[in-house]
Amino acid sequence: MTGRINKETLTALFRTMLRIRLFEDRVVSLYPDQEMKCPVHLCIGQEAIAAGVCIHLRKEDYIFSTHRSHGHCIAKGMGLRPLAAELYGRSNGCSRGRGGSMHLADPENGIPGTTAIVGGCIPIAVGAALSARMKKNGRIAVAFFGDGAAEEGTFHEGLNYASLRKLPVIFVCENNFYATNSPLKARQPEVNIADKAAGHGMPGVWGDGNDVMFVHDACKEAVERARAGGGPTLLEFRTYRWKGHVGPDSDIETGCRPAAEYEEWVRRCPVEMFGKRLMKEAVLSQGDIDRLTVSIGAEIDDAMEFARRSPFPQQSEMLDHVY
Amino acid sequence: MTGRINKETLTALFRTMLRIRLFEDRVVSLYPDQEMKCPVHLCIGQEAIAAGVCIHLRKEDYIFSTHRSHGHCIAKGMGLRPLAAELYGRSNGCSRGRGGSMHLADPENGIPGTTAIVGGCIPIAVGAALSARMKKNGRIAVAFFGDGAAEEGTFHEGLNYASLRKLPVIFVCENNFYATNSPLKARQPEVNIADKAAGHGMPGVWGDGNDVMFVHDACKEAVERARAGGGPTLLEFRTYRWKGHVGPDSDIETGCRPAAEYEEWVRRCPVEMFGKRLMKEAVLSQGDIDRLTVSIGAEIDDAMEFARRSPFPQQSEMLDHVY
Amino acid sequence: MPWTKIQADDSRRPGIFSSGQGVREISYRDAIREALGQALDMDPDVFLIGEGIDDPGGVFGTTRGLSEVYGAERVMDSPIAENGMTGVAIGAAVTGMRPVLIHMRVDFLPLSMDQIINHAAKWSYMTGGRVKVPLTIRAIIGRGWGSAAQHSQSLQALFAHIPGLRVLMPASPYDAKGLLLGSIASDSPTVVIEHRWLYDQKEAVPEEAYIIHAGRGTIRREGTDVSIVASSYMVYEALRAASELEKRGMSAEVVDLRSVFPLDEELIVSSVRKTGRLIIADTGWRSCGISAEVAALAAEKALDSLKAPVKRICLPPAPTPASPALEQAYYPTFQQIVATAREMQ
Amino acid sequence: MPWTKIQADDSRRPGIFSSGQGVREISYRDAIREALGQALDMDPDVFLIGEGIDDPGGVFGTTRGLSEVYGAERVMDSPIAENGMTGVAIGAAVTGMRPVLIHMRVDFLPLSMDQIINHAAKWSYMTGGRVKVPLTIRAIIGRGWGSAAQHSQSLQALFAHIPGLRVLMPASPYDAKGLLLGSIASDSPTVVIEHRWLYDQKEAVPEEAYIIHAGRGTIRREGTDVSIVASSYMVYEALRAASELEKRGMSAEVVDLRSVFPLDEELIVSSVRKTGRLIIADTGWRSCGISAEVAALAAEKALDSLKAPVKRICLPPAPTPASPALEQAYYPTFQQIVATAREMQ
Ligand SMILES: Cc1ncc(C[n+]2csc(CCOP(=O)(O)OP(=O)(O)O)c2C)c(N)n1
Ligand SMILES: Cc1ncc(C[n+]2csc(CCOP(=O)(O)OP(=O)(O)O)c2C)c(N)n1
Ligand SMILES: [Mg+2]
Ligand SMILES: [Mg+2]
Repeated sequence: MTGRINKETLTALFRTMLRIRLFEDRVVSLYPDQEMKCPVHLCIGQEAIAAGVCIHLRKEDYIFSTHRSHGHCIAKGMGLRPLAAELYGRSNGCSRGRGGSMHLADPENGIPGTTAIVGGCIPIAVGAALSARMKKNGRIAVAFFGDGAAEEGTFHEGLNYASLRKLPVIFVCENNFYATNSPLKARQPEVNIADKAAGHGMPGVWGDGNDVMFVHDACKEAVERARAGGGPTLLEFRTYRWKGHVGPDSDIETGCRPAAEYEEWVRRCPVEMFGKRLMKEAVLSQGDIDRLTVSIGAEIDDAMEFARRSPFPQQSEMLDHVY
Repeated sequence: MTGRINKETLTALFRTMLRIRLFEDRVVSLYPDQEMKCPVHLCIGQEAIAAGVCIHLRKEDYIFSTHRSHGHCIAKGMGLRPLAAELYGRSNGCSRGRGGSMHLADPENGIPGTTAIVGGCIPIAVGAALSARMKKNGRIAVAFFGDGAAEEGTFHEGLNYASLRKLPVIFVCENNFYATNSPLKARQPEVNIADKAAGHGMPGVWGDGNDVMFVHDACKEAVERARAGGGPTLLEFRTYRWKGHVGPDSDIETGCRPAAEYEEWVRRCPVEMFGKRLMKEAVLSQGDIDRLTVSIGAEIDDAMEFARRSPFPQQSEMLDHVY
Repeated sequence: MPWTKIQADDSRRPGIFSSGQGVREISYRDAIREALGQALDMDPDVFLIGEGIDDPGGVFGTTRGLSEVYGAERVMDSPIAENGMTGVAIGAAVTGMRPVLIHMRVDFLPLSMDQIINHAAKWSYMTGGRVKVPLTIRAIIGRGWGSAAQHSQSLQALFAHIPGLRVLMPASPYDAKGLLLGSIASDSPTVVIEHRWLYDQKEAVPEEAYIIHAGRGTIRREGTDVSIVASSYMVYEALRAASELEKRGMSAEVVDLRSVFPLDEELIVSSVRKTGRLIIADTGWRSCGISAEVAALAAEKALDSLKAPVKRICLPPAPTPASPALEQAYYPTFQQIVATAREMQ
Repeated sequence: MPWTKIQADDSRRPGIFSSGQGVREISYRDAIREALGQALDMDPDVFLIGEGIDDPGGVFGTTRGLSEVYGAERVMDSPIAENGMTGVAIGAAVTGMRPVLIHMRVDFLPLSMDQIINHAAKWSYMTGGRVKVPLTIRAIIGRGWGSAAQHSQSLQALFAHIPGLRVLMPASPYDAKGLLLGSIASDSPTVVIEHRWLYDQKEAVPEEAYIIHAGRGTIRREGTDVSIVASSYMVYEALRAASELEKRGMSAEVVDLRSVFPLDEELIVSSVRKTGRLIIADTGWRSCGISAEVAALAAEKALDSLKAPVKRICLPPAPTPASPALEQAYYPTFQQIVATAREMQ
C-alpha cells in the first residue's frame, strides 16, 4: 500500500508527524510553568495533514496558516529553536517575540506569516500565488485553515479569484468538526466543504485527514496541477483535535464535546496508525521509531532550553517593526 | 403556453413590466433637465424579473434590493408618486428625500430599504426571514442583487446561514453579465451563479430572465418552498441592461459593451416579447395594450408633476432621522 | 413596547463599587448576564446571537446558561461570518426584532464594518427615519497573556466617528447592566464595548431592570486640581491614580465617560472648568482616538480655564506585542497618570 | 530596488497652482495617472488592481489607457470582493510585489477593514519586522449629485487611528504625484485618499518621478492671525477663506496636512504658535476625526499660545443626505471658515 512511495519519503512523513506530536506534547507539559505566556492552539491529533501536504512543497513555496499553526510551520521547515523562543516571547523567536504562538513567520522557509483572524490567510495565500505567477518563479502557495473558515466570506472570495485566474494555490481545510466549541452542524448545512469548490469551478477532494497516505496522495495531485498551470484545488481533510480549542487541557470533561466521539478519534491516532503501518510493511522497525523518538526528544530539549535562555525584547524596542 | 395562468395574473405581469418600462423611459427623458439630482441606475431591459418575482409576494412579504431597484419597488407596490418625489429629492419622497434613487424604502409595502453597497442586502434579507420565522407571521423575504454581488463574501455568508436555518428567503440574482463595465468573465470562473447554491445545500435554478413566464414559474416554486418551510432557493435570471451602468445614456457608443451583443438583447425585449405573446394568445389586444400605455402614462405624468410640485426638506431638518 | 416602562437612571450616579446596605453585590459579568436575561424575559422580540454564545464558557460567563433557559431559538450560536451575521441581525432589526449580536473580541468587528458603518448606522437616515435598526452589538476588549495584535484591540474610536451609531463603554457592574438594557431598549444601533479585565469587578446592582441612556458620563470621584477623564478599564487606573495623588496633596477628579459617543460634553467641560487641568486615559490608541475628541472638546469649550497643556494617556502607536516583556510596558498604568498629573502642577 | 534612486522632495514646498515658467501644467487626474505609469515603468513588481480600472472610464481617468500600455497582467480588473481582494494584494505584497489597489469610493473600504486593519497594518509587527507589506490603497471621496450616504464618505480618521498604516490626502496635483509615488516606494501599507472634486485642478508638475514622504505638511499661504489647518478639498476652501479674510484685514495662514497620519506635528505647532488661533477644516466627521487630533495636538503642544478657543469645521453629524436641498447645506464652505475666523478675532 505504501510501497509505491520510497522509504525516505515515508520516513520523512512519519518523522514530521512525530516531531509535531512530540513538540506539542512538550508544550502541554511545560505550559503549566506559565513561562509560555501566550495562548496556544494545539494540533495534536491533526499532524498527518501538515506532514502530508508539506512533503510536496519546496523550501521557497509558500504556506499561510492560522491560530493553529505549529504543525504547519514545523512541517514546512521552521526550526524548533525559533519556534520555541517565540512561544516564550523571546527576541530571537521566529517573530522576534512580537507574534507569539498565533503569529509565526519564517520567510526564509516560505512562511510569510500566520494570522489568527479566521479565514484571513485564505486570500493572502491567493495573493502569494498571484505573485509567484507574476514573478514566474515556479512557486506555489498553500493556505491551511479550519472548517470554521469555510463560513467566512474571504474563503469564497479567495476561491473565486484563484479559480478565475487559475492560480497555483492549494486550499487545505482541516475539518476537525469544531470551531471553538461550536459543532460544524450548528454552523453549516450538511454539505461537504470540498463540495463548495464546484461553485467556484475548481476540483474539491475530501477524505480522511488522519491517514497521511491519503493526504499525501490528494495533495500530490493538487500540487502537480498547481505547478502545471492547472489552477487551484480545495482539499478537505477530516480530522479531530485532541485538546480543547485553546490551551493544553482536554475539553471533554467540561462537556464541550462528547467523550465517545473523542475516544473514537483517539483510537484513530494518525501518528500511531502510520507508525504501525510502517512497521507492518517493514519500512521502519520499533527500534527505528524509538531512536527517532529519542533524537527528536533531544532536539526539543535543546529548543526549549535555547528558548528559556534567550533574551526578551527590550522595552525600548516597542516601536520597532511597526512600519 | 400561458394558458395555465389566469388572465388577471398575465395582465398584472404585463402591466407591471410596462409600468416599470414607462416609468424609467420617463426618467430618461426628464433626466437631462437636471432636476433629478441623483445617480439613477436604470433597469430597462430587466423588467421581467421584478414582475415575475413580485407577483408571488404578499404586501407584507419583504424585498431588499440594490442601487438598481426602481423596478423591484414598483413591482412590490411602491407608489409612483413617492418614488418620483424621492428621485427629485423632495420631503415627501419615499425616503423623505434622504435616500435618493439608491435608497428607496416603503415599509408599509414590504420594502424595508435598499442599499447601494454591492451584496449588502443579501444577509439583511436573510435576517428578515429569520425575523419572520421568529414572529411566525408567515412572511417571506426576497433579496434582489446582480451578478457582481455573487462575488462578495456576504453572498456566501448569507446563503450559508439561510440554508443552515432553512429560512424563508429567496435569492434572486439578476445576471446582466456586467458589473459597472466589467464583464462577468473578468470576474468569475465559468460556473453558473445558480450552481453556487449546491455548495450551500440549497436548490439553484437558472434561466432566461427576459421570459417573464420562466421567471414566474421558477419563482413560484421557490416561494412555495419557502412558505412551506422548505428553506431558501437561489434563482439566477439572465438578462441585460439597455442603458449604461448609471445614468440615462447608453454606453455602447463609448465602447463599454459590444454593439452586437446589445442589439441581440434589445431584439429580445422582455416587455415586447411578452406583449406579443399575450396578443398572439389573445389574452390582450393591441387596443388593451394601447389603453394600458395611455393610463400608465397619465399616472406617470401625475407622479412627476406631484414630485416637482413637492417641497424640499428643510435645512433645519439636517439632523433628523439620524437616530 | 415593554421598554418604555423601565425606569431610567439619568442621575449621573457617582458610585463605583458602591456597596449599599443590604443591597446585593454582583460582578460585571453577572450584571451583563442579568441584563440579557431580563431583556429576554421582557420582550419576545429580543434575541441573542453570536459565535459560541451557547457553549459551556458562555462568552466568559456573560451568556452562561441562557440558551438552556430561553432555548436555541432565542440564544443562537452562529457561523463564523461576522459581516454576514451582522447583516442578518440588521435584517431582523429592521423587521421588528431587537437582536443582541455578541463578539468575543473587538478585533472581529473590522470584518463587519461594512454592515455596521454602511448599513446599520445609515439605515434610519437613508429611509428618512421610516425604518429603525434596534440593534445592540456587544464586543469585548482582550488584554494580556500574549493576546497579541489581533486579539486585544480597543477600537471604540472607529465607531465613535460614525453618526448613526452610539458607543458605550461601561466600567462598573451597575453601568454594564443599565447601559446594556438602555442599548437594547433603544431604536438605534449601539456598540457596547466591554473589557475582559472588568468581568470580576463587583458592585451593588439593583435586581430590577433599569436603563442608563447614552450620552451621560459620571463623576467617580470629585476633585479640584486635575480632571482625569477615563473610560472602561482605565477608570480603575484613574481611581487608583487619584488615591495616590491625594497622598501627595493633589486632588484629582475622575470622570467616567461611560458613553464615548455621544460624549457628555457638559460634564466633561464643567469638570475641566473646575480643575483647570485635563488628563485623558483611554484604553485605545491616540491618533483620532477618544482621547483626541475629549482634548479637542477642552480646546474648544474650556480653553480659558486650562492651566496646563492637556495630556493623553493611551497605548503606544504599535500593534500589541505578544511577548510579556513588551506587553507589560505596552499598557499604561496609574503610575503614568500619577507622574503626568504631577508634571502638570 | 529602483525606488531608492528617485529624488525625494522634503522641502515642504508651498506652491499650489504654482505655474512655473515653461513648466508644464497638468491636472490632479493626470498627475495620478503619470505617477502610476512611472511606477509601472520603473519597477516590474508594481501592479494595479481594482474593480473596473481597465474600463473606458479608467477610474475617473486616473488609470485610463494604462491597461492598453501595460497589459492586463499588470493593470488588472477585479471581482467585487473588497476584503478578499485586499487580502490578495497583501499576499502579493508580502511575497515581493508592490500592488496598488484602487477603489472608486472610500465607502467600499469598510468591507476590507479586516484585511487593512488586522492584516496589512499588523503584518510587519507580528512578524517582528521580517515581512513587509508594500501595499498602496487608493480610494476616492465622492461628493454631490445625490451621492448620498453610501457613496460620499470621508473615512480617513478610521485609518489614521491604526498604527502600522499611513494615510495621505493630497490636495494638489504636485502632491498627488509625489505622495502616490512615495507610497508605492514605501515598504509599509499606505492609504491614499483622493477627492473627486480635485481631479480637474491643474498645477505645474515635473515630468520626472519624485517622492514626497509621509509625515510632511506644507504651508500653502503664510499668515499671522489665524492658522487654518486643512487637507484635501478643504485646502481650497481654506485658501478662498484666506483671500476673503485678507480683504477684511485678517491674515490667515493655510496649512495643508497632506499626510493625516502621521501628522507633521512640528509644522502645525509652529504655525499655531505663530498665529495663536486655530481652525481645522476637514472633509470628514468631527467626533474622533482628523480635526480632533489636530485640536488635541494644539491643546497639548501649543496651549500657551492659543488666544481663542480652537474651532473645527467638519461635516454635520449625519450621513450624507441625497436631496440637493440638504446636500448643499451639508458641506461646509469657505464662508463658514471666514465667519469662524472673524468670531475668533
Ligand atoms: C474572524 C474571527 N472570528 C472569530 C474568531 C474567534 N475564533 C478563534 S479560532 C475560532 C474557531 C476557528 O475554527 P476553525 O476554523 O474550524 O479552526 P480550528 O480552531 O478548529 O482549527 C474562532 C471562532 C477569530 N479568531 N476570527
Ligand atoms: C461593495 C461595493 N463595491 C463596489 C461598488 C461599486 N459598484 C456599484 S454598482 C457595481 C456593479 C454591480 O454589479 P452587479 O451586482 O452585477 O449589479 P448591476 O449593476 O449589474 O445591476 C459596483 C462595482 C459598490 N457599490 N459596492
Ligand atoms: Mg475546526
Ligand atoms: Mg450585473
